[in-house]
Amino acid sequence: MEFLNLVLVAPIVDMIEYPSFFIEVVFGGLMSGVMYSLVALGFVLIFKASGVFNFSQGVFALFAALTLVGLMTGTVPFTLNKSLPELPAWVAIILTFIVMIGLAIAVERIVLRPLVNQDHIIMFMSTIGLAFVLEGLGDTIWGSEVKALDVGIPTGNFLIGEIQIQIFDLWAAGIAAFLVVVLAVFFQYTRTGRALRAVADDHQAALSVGIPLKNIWIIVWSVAGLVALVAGIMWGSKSGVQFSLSLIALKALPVLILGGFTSVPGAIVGGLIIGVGEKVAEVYWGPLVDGAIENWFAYVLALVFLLFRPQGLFGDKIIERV
Amino acid sequence: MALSEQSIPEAILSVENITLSFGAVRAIRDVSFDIKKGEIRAIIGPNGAGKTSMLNVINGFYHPQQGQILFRGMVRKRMRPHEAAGGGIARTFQNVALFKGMSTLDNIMTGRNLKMNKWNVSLLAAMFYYGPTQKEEILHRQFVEKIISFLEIEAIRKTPVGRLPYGLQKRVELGRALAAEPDLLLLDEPMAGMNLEEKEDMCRFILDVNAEFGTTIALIEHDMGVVMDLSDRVVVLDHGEKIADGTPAEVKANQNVIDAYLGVAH
Amino acid sequence: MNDVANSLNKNDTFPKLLLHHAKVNPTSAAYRQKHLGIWQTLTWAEAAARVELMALGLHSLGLKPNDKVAIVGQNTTSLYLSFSAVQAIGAIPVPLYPDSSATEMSDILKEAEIKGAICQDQEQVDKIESLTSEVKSIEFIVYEELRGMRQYDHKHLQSIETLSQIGKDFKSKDPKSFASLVDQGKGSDLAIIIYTPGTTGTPKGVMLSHDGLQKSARLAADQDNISSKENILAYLPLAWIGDHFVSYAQHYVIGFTVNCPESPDTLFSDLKDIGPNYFMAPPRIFERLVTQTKNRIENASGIINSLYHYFMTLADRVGAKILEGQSVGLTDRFSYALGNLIIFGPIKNNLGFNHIKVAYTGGAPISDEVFSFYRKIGVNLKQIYTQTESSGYAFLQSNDSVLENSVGPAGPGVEVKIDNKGEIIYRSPGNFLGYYKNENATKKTLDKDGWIRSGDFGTINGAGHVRVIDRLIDTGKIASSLQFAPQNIENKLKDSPFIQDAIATGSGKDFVAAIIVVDAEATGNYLEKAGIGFSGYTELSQHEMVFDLIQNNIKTLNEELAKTQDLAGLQIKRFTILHKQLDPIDGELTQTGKLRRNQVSKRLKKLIEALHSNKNSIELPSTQDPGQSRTKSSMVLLKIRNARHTEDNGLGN
Amino acid sequence: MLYRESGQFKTSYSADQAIFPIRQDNWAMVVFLLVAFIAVPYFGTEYFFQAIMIPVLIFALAATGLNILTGYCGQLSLGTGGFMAVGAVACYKLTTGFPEMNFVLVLLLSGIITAGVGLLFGIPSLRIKGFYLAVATLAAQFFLSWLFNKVAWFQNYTPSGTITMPPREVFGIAVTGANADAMDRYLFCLVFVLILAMAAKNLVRGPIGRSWMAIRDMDIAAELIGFRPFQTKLMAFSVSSFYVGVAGAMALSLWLGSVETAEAFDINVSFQVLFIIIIGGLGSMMGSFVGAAFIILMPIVLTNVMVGALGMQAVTAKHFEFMFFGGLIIFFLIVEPHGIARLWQIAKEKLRIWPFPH
Repeated sequence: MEFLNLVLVAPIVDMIEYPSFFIEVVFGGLMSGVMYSLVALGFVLIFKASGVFNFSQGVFALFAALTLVGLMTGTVPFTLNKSLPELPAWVAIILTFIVMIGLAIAVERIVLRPLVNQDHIIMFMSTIGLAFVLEGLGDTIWGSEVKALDVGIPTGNFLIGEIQIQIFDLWAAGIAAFLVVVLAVFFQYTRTGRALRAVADDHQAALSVGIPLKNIWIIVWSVAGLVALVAGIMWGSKSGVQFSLSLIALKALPVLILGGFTSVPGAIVGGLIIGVGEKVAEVYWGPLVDGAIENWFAYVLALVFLLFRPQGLFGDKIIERV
Repeated sequence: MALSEQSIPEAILSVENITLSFGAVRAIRDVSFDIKKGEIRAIIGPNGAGKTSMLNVINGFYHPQQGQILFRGMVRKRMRPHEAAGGGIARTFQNVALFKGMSTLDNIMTGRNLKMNKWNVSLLAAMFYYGPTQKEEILHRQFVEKIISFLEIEAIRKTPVGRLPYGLQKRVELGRALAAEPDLLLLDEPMAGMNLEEKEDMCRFILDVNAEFGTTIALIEHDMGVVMDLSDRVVVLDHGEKIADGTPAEVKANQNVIDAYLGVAH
Repeated sequence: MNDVANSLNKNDTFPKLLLHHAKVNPTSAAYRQKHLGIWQTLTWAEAAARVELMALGLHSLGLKPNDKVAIVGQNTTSLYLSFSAVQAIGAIPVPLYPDSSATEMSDILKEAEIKGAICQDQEQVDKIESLTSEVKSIEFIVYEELRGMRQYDHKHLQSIETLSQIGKDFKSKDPKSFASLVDQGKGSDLAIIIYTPGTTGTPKGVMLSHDGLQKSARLAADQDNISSKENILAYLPLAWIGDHFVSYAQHYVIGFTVNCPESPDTLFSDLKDIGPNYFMAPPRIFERLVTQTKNRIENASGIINSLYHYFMTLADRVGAKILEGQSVGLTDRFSYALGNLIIFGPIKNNLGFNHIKVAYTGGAPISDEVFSFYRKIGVNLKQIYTQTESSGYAFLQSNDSVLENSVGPAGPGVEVKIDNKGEIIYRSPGNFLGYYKNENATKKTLDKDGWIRSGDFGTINGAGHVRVIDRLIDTGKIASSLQFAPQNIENKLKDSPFIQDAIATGSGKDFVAAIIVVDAEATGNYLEKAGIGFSGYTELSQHEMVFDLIQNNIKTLNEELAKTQDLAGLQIKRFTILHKQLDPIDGELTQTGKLRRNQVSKRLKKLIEALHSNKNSIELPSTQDPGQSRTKSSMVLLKIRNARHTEDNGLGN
Repeated sequence: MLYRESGQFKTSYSADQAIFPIRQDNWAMVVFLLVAFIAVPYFGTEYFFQAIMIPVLIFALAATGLNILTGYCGQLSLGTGGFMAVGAVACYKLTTGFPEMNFVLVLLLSGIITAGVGLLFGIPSLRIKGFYLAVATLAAQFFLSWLFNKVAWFQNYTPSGTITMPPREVFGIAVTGANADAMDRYLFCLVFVLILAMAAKNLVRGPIGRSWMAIRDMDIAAELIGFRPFQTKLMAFSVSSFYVGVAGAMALSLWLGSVETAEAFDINVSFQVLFIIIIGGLGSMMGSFVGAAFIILMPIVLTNVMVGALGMQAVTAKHFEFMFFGGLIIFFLIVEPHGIARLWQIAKEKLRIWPFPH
């Protein structure tokens, strides 16, 4: 009885008694949710266009952030010397984006093209390999110590009533929202965007639109690279550029399950739900089990969800044929 | 053929007023027919007539919204495919659905899964292998070898099926279905994509299966020549509806059928 | 030896021998047949038991001594057993070729007044059944395989199982009957009638006795120490003397194991499976295996290719010597052992020849190159001179003196001479009893002293080695003086992997010409390597590059012929390439793959005339079957080339 | 080249269905066993056993487990580390809770407990496939790591949070604990792993293995011919987990001795085992062993070459190792998704028909 009280009643009572704290928790959750959404977006884009579940998306973000820091601090690749001129943030960002495009081209050439028409599961495992390569490569080029990243996003906080708001979080949310809108417009209203959507359904159809498959793949992997760059900047600015950045990819996986592998809105809503859900769970239920449930709560949430709706919130219904 | 006018055998399967839709799309509309014990029954119709859907309904892969199916005179409730298989319905597929990582022999052995003694192939026995599991394996291997010999595929017994030409794959798939010793065998376009010689072989095998084992056969086929030669009775579907049912000669003369095949507007 | 001789005397018929084995080694394997995926073994005791029931079944059906029973089908244990079952009651088995048509069978069935037939499967039953109205003597048909037989009217038809059941019922009433039936047989009795397909004329039924077959089987086996431990693969037509000699007569006399393949499709994998110790085949099979081997090596990587050629050159020098136990230097011996490890051994393994104690080629002359190929890689291949009329054996090469171009000296008990026309004449313990219902032919072939006219043209050298040159009837004169044996030239041509068959012509003409049939696989590969596409055999055979290729082959042969004085005049002057392959179904080859020269000469008369004229091409119907209607589209233009000069091949004309 | 198969005909189905139907393969196996049981113990050093042979055997066993699930049944799992942790913890709790219990029994029970946990996490496979399932197994990985880290009962409330295997004997010979001789531990591992591998081979070549492969190759067709997809997959999950669990238990007791569960069996272990089966060969028993040897030996070789011979810094060498393995995975997936085992099989087929090319 006491146990039930502890699990079911007490946390709810807490929420109601201290609403401003609860709102603060939810708000914090929403902010990390935005980050999850960003990474999940990268997954969804690639999955939609090439049917590849890109496990290395998180490492993409890490790699982008490492490159950005390296350029901004004037680090010479493969050495830890900082003897190059330091670049302003906007130049470094553009250069990093170019690097990410180069990476997309390389991935298409070296990994995807030889594996075209292979089983999805094989493609998936190859991206695990890719993650390892990029992680080793990033560390080799830029060094593996924790680096600070500051591209000039304002920090600080202010209060609305009793609720404390981080200015950085607001910026992050704003940028993420902007990115999503841009992508939505790109996919909805440009010819290339429509072709990208077509290719997910039918490779032949895409070819008939007149865009070679390899270009489509390069474009979509570049876009995913851009998304990774933004995610890398956000996470990197917040908690430093380091290996653990690549682990946020793993956090994005339950988001995908929740939102569906093929749905852009799904990725966003899913990210928010997971972000809020795990924060709330951590704060209100975490202490009961000695905390740190953040690591797995999202997964269990997603799993339970899966049992009821295998295709995710916004995913396409799976029709099996013989 | 195997059927004579004097003694009309009972129906092994009756399809009664079946309607099947996918969302707004009606694949099958109020179709009824029966399959008599020991006959070769053809289901024909133009593309998109709902033939494969019909087979899928019969073996429990799709669940119709309306109507019922009587198998051996019993109304069949919502049934899972593996239950249909257990009830004696085996089938082949339009696009060969073999287990491409396995050999011909192993593929046909999978068809015996329901005939194996559950206890002899239970986990612990199978881990130990020597003893009951091996005995069971050998017992069923013997049966499968008879099928291999029947279908004249001795030379490819141990070849991974992925390496076989299409015609042979179809034959192996028939073997896998036969391994289940079915009462009712559903063949989805058994001759699609075959050359003349392979078609002749397949026809011979189908007739022999029917004659030697007394297996009732329902088949979908596009090659009209084949259908007319093989089948005892033919049911014709068009746009999900039944438009004719009868002997090959009757169906051939039916105006609806002629129209459907010539594409006359309804 | 004496024991064996005694037991032979006592067990003077094949059924008696069977019972002897069943008593002496009941549990050793008499037969194996690959069936349902494994080699199912039948012991001698089981074999005897099955024969007993079948024999009693036949007896119950009213089969009497001297009745003739046709046996037709592939090599299966049951069909082999049915020979004994028929013989056990004193009746005479008459094996037929399973790929003969009903029409071809009908003459034999009529002449032999066949009482019943034992068929392997539905296909053979259908053929025999279709003849029952024509051949009134047929009273029953027995079949082995149940497949497809369910719907047949079983009035005169039964399965071997039913037959055995009838036999079983009979046995329960009279358990001793089988033994007494077998006892009535005598060694001098007629054991079998084998119809020779004959490269000329109509088939003749050769009557062979138990005695003759057993003696020649024993004599040949003793020469090569064939023991009861051997495994052989029975795959040759039951109706061929070579198969009957090895898989039946020697099998019973020696007691080794006969293995029957699963199906004709799996023959070569079954051969590899069994790895026989003792093997017999007509030259055609050996030729095919060599051609395949060479073609496959040709497609192998460069390293393997050069290894192969390196070791084959070595084997050229020492291989045969090592096989014959002659002295060879230590380094060569070592290199050969190495070659055996990485090239010869694996090749033999893939062909199924790595356990071969002795292999025979018989029935027709074999080309030197093919013959020596096997000996070089360590397969003890020898020539045996088989004729149906001698119960399968007359001369056999002995292990220590194998001459490529001879069939060996006359074996023990065999005498041989050459008459003034050059015909080989011999007398053997296996002498046949005569041609069935053909006194005239018998008189022509078998004289009152027991000498048999072989019909072969040949010579005997100082050491008594017999050399067969050709069928007497085929040999002729070139430019009215030179002795011309076409088969000799043809075999030399066939040494080329690109040439599958060849027909040399020129008897009564001024020069020798050749019609070449190219090997589809080897030639096809050759063109593909050169990057040339073709559709079908006709286009392939008529390709300019193929003509060049063959011309080169012929040039080489001509150079070789020019070295020998009496062959120099037989160089090939002109040749053409046939647009189709020769086929036993069209009557161009016998079932054992020998050329039916008469038939072919008749069919290709126009082509042969053109070869010996100065025409540069000739138009032929694409199928030579006169029965088929000829339309314009089915004409083929065959080129004819001179062997010597490429320039005047007449293409431009 | 060395094969002389001709003449090795089979007169019974049991001979035809033997694991090594070709005599030459049998001999190779005998040679292998002689080396493993005689040559290795004779020449091996403490380092050799501890750093190479024992981990190779243990990872081979874990890979066998994952191969059953992924290679044979087609269900991708990223939770191998978590299940190894279950095995290790179960082993620890069983030995400390029931000090009298036979060590072999402890290992088997640890496997069975892990099988139960695996079964639980296999339930989502009823509804989900492919990547979804892979993600579900990741959940297992994180949840289990957290559980063993946070709940002190699993560590018997030791303040350091590490679990330490107490000494145990088998047939009077110490196999666990500080005093156990490395060679004895190796031999025990060898026997145990070989027996379990044999059992796994028996499973995959029999009816159960066929049901798994049927589900893997074409699950819909499998269901239509009478396989129950859910039961079949659950069986694969639990059998797979059993093997992984035993491997985890062995890693604690026979190899590491003392571990901090969440660290020793983290997600990298999951990846490591996955890499073993990709490089070794999906759907091949031999592949699990070859892959394990490769994954254990390669870093040692790489470190020796890069740090020892080329004078690189250890941390840089580590980064190179990452790239090397990642690149290798991509290479194998492109060139031969069935790994070294398949390459070996191709080589073997070539040797069998040598000198012919096909």
